[in-house]
Amino acid sequence: MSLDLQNPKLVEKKFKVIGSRVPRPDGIDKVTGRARYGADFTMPGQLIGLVLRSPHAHAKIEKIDTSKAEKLSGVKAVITSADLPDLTKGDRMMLDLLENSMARGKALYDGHAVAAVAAIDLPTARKALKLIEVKYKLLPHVTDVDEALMPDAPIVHPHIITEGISSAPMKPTNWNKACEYGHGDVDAGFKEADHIFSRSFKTEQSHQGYIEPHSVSASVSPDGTAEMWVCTQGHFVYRNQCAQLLGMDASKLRVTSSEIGGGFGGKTHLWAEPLALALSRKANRPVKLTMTRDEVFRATGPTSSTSIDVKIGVKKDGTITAAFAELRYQSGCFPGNWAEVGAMTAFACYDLKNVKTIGKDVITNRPKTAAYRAPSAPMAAFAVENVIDEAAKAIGMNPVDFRIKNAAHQGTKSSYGPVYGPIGIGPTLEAAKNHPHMKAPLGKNQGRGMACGFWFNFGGQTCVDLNVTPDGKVTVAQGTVDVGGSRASIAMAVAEEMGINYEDVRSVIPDTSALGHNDMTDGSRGTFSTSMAAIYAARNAITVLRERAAKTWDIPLDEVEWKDGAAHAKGAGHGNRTPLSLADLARKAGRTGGPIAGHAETVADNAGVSFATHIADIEVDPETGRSQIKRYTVIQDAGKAMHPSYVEGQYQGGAAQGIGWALNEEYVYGKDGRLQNAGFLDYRIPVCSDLPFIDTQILEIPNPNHPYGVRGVGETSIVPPLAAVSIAMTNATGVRQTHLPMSPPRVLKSLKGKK
Amino acid sequence: MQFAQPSSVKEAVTLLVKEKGNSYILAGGTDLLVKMKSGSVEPDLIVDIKGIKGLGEIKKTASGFLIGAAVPCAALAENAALAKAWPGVVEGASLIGSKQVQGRCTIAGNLCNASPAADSVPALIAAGAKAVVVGPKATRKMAIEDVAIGVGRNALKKGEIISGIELPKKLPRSGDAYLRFIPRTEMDIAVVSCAINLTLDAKGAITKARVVLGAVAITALLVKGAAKAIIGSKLDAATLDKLAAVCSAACKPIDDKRGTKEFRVEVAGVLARRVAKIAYARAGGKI
Amino acid sequence: MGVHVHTTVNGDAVEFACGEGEVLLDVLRNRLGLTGAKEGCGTGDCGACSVMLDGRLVCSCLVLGAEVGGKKIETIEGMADGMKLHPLQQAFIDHAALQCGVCTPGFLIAAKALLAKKPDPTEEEIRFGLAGNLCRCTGYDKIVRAVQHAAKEMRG
Amino acid sequence: MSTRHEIHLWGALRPLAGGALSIFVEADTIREMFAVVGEKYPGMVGQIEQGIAVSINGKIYRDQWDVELPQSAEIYLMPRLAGG
Repeated sequence: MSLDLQNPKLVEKKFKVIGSRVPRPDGIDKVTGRARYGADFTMPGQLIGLVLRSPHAHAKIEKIDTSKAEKLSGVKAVITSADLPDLTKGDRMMLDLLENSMARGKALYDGHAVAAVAAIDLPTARKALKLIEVKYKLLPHVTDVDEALMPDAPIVHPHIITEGISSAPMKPTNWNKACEYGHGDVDAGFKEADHIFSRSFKTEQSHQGYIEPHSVSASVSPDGTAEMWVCTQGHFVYRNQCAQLLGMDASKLRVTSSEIGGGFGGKTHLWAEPLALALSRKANRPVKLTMTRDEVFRATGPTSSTSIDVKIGVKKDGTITAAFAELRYQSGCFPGNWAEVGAMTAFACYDLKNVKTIGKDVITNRPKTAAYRAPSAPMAAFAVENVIDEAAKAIGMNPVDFRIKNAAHQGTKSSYGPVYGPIGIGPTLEAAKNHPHMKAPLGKNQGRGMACGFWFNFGGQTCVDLNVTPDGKVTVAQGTVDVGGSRASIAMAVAEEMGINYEDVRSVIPDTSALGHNDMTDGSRGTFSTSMAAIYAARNAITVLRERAAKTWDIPLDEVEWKDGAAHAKGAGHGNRTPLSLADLARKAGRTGGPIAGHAETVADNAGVSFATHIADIEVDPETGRSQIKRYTVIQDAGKAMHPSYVEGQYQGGAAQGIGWALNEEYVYGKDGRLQNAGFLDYRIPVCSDLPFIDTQILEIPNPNHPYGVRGVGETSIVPPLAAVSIAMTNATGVRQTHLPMSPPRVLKSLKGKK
Repeated sequence: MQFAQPSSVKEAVTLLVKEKGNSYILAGGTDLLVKMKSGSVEPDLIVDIKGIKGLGEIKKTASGFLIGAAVPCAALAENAALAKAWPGVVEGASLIGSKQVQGRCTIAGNLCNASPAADSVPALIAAGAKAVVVGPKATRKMAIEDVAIGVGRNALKKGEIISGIELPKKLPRSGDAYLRFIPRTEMDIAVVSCAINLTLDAKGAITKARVVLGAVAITALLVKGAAKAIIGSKLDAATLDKLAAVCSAACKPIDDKRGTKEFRVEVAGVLARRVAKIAYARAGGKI
Repeated sequence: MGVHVHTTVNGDAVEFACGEGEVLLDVLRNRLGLTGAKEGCGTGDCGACSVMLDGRLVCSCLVLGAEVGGKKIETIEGMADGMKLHPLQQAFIDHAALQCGVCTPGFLIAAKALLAKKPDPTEEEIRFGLAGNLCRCTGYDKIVRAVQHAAKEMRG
Repeated sequence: MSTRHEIHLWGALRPLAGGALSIFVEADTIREMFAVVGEKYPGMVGQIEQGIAVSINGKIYRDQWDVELPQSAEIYLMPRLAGG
């Protein structure tokens, strides 16, 4: 495809469809109960799969006896790690995935799978699990990030030696990776400072908390072909990874993504899918494996708990002379690079002469962590923004003005290295400063906090296939899973580009056999990169349509232009020809060269970084520590909001998740290393009555790297809330809040400290 | 597993007596079914009592109210007379779970489940309510505070079922109230709770009082000392301080995922003050 | 063993056999093919499986199939009137009150039950009326607005 | 003759380059750059295979290896991050 078609600079200035609030194509199915999610699918002759999980935080598996279970009538397959040989050829990350889906000799956390069964029904499968005898030898465990770094801490993996430090220690450790970012000379910078502020912070582990538990239906045939129906943020990635782990050809494993009941990063990662395939392969029957809510909390991928130290040096005039942070991130029972991301994002909002961040990734006996919406950034922002707020107040500056004074801008050398191009933090801060929310009066026991957040957005590989049907309508098949309404945006982009009605475009997500590889819906890439590919596919289809019109009229291609959904002849001689509509050209396609289609296979890099500023009002009951969010405002740049309702929805959803994390959501582990609150009763996500309306302000600073100026919006909205809410609580209570979540017992204790 | 829907209490009792294995009574089922799902209970017999005539009704009797064992908590709030007479009892019952759970759960079930945090129990104890217990040989009445004997353990004998809860007539110049502490606004289990029922004399001085704390010991606590602390008073500031202190001192809580000991001890006192004021106002007192 | 049950679902007489311990949610989904009610938790904490049982809002994961003989069950599949969506369903689409949509059937059933009791609810009454239904995508903002809009429309 | 560029390394790569903060490479595209880096520092090949993001004058590329390296461009190697 020619480059000019793919030139993002071809920006449509006046939009007809983009920016309107059309009904989503999956709306009616979802309000009538017709939409099919992971667990709503049934295969003929399907068996029910169940997983036996370790009740221990850390234990050697000395023996697994499955014979009794195998003998039980109705049981068709029982598997252990012996049925999942290591085919990863030294790819440690893939082996970790495999070992996480089924323990290999050692149970690494409470909930780690040790065996699985497939039986004719649920009661039989439950009986079978009880018949599996596992002999464990308990090992000492560690679940706290700081305790895991102690010299005498139990070691989770004997093979792990700290990566990334020049003088690598020789003995095994739970500190799997070190990293460092920054520039300038922080020591000199602190010497220049009139005031130095430093604090330590902790955040507890939180879960994405999607309402739909993971569910997969797998059918493996003896000829090596297989099908999988699964709720995932990326069916192509699941296909590639499952094929590698089970020794199948990716081409023979056909994966369909169901409607997905929330993911937020938690469904970017394989969990029980390899087990479903292995069970089906062994039983030679389709197997459906659906997690319980308890399994979702114990055995999928929450985000890191953290321990963070921040130090900032400030001049009387408000200039930050130096900034330092050490960030320790708990990545669960396998290596992660979450501290690295925290270290990169921590100070990304600011223009700093001297900055240094150190990241330490730490392994514990907790579930393997996964991405959670702008992974790692919210905790780092919580720690940094609190010290920024403290510094501003201490030198008598308004926290907004203090941030504006030190905000990063075009030409700023970012704290993670590169120099920024045009960026949007300034506008969000100015908008916050002028927002009526900032001037609204506060009541008794109420406090207000504001905070900034940064996130890298991603682009990645996308495959789109656009077909014109013989009646002149259009189907657009995209490989990017729709997690929150992107099918609507993609249809809008196609309608806009082709000059046709939104209603005439059918937007679908086919299975992995119908398109080339497509990255998953993560990194806020879904609408950004898929709409880009859809626009390019439409432009290619338009070229074909112009060719067909030229052929029909027997005039040169360059004398045919496409506008308002029809081919128009231009230039002397045939300016008076009646335009050929999409329907005209489609009906005659057979006689002008066959079906009409447009394709795009793209890599959309350079998605452009994203910034947001949030304002939170909170009211606290000083006698009990209980709090309630009274007002909340999200200000974020969307580049161009293709469907404003769903952009607002992303802002509001991210804010609500952040509020829950700030106030009540946390993994509670007992001394025995077991998760105490693996359910929605005691893992407390916000309910409807916990929240106010969440105001949003969409800024539209066109993204130069997208044909319509679109910027990803999915993740950044969860970055500022932890900071904004904790600063509001600090202002309401007069005590700096340094430990999240700010559950009533923690807040009440902090108030005691004050007295 | 057997599932039975008897049409009389007598029939239900006979079924329970006959069953050799684990038998469970199904009223609302909002606790039983959760335990079955987790595998922590595996019944051999489930006796659904919702089909038994009369058990689904709230009756106004000469001595007060009789609330059938199968009456869903949502129905309590819908009964104007009951809500007027015992607002605290109705508040407690109305706080169990969500609207969805309200449509199923029962106060008799909440009582038999014997959770220290049961929302409907403290107010029933404060009100001096009694459980009507039907057994193979006889029918007896038990004070609510005697039903739960430990976490998840109740005093019912083999074959006994609670057919209903009796609430006394509301005395003149009396009022009751219930408050619980939860981190969210809804959907949580009480971290601490308190119910108070009190009666005033013509001058507004407290003549009778029952003060009950929930979730601060293995069962709900009837704190006699707390009642003493407020009887004779008009709930002046000093009395409220005393009440709070006695309540905090009475707590024997644990640290768990829902709260710490020190938090429960302190908040028990805070709630007691707040509940006392509401009950006092409902009794017609003025602070 | 198993029990044989005659009941009414969305106005249709149906009969099914199920296990003594089998919950209504599994009966609806696996035996009657009505997968609109979802299992989000199985413990009555998320409301995704909400249905009406003899006019009361319940979690179908906390009801035994064996219990529902002779009762009236209403599910999301029965909410629209033929081709015509219920005002709540239309409002959820118009107000973008769903993202992933998995909690939507439960919210619609609960919202309908709320409006049957309170045709003109305050924002607070809506928020507490829907507190038994968890949504992780929307922050509830657009859900509450959709219910306010539908309530107004239904009052005429 | 390809242009000489200074390539800044992030922390985790420095030990693989003998502790250097940056290295000098003659290349005109990201692909050429990685080829040279792989030869000079075999220890980095694994990382390059797993994926490295390249920031060129502040624009971050993860997959587009055809992108050209402009004269005296500011080039940073960064970890290839995952999002939610």
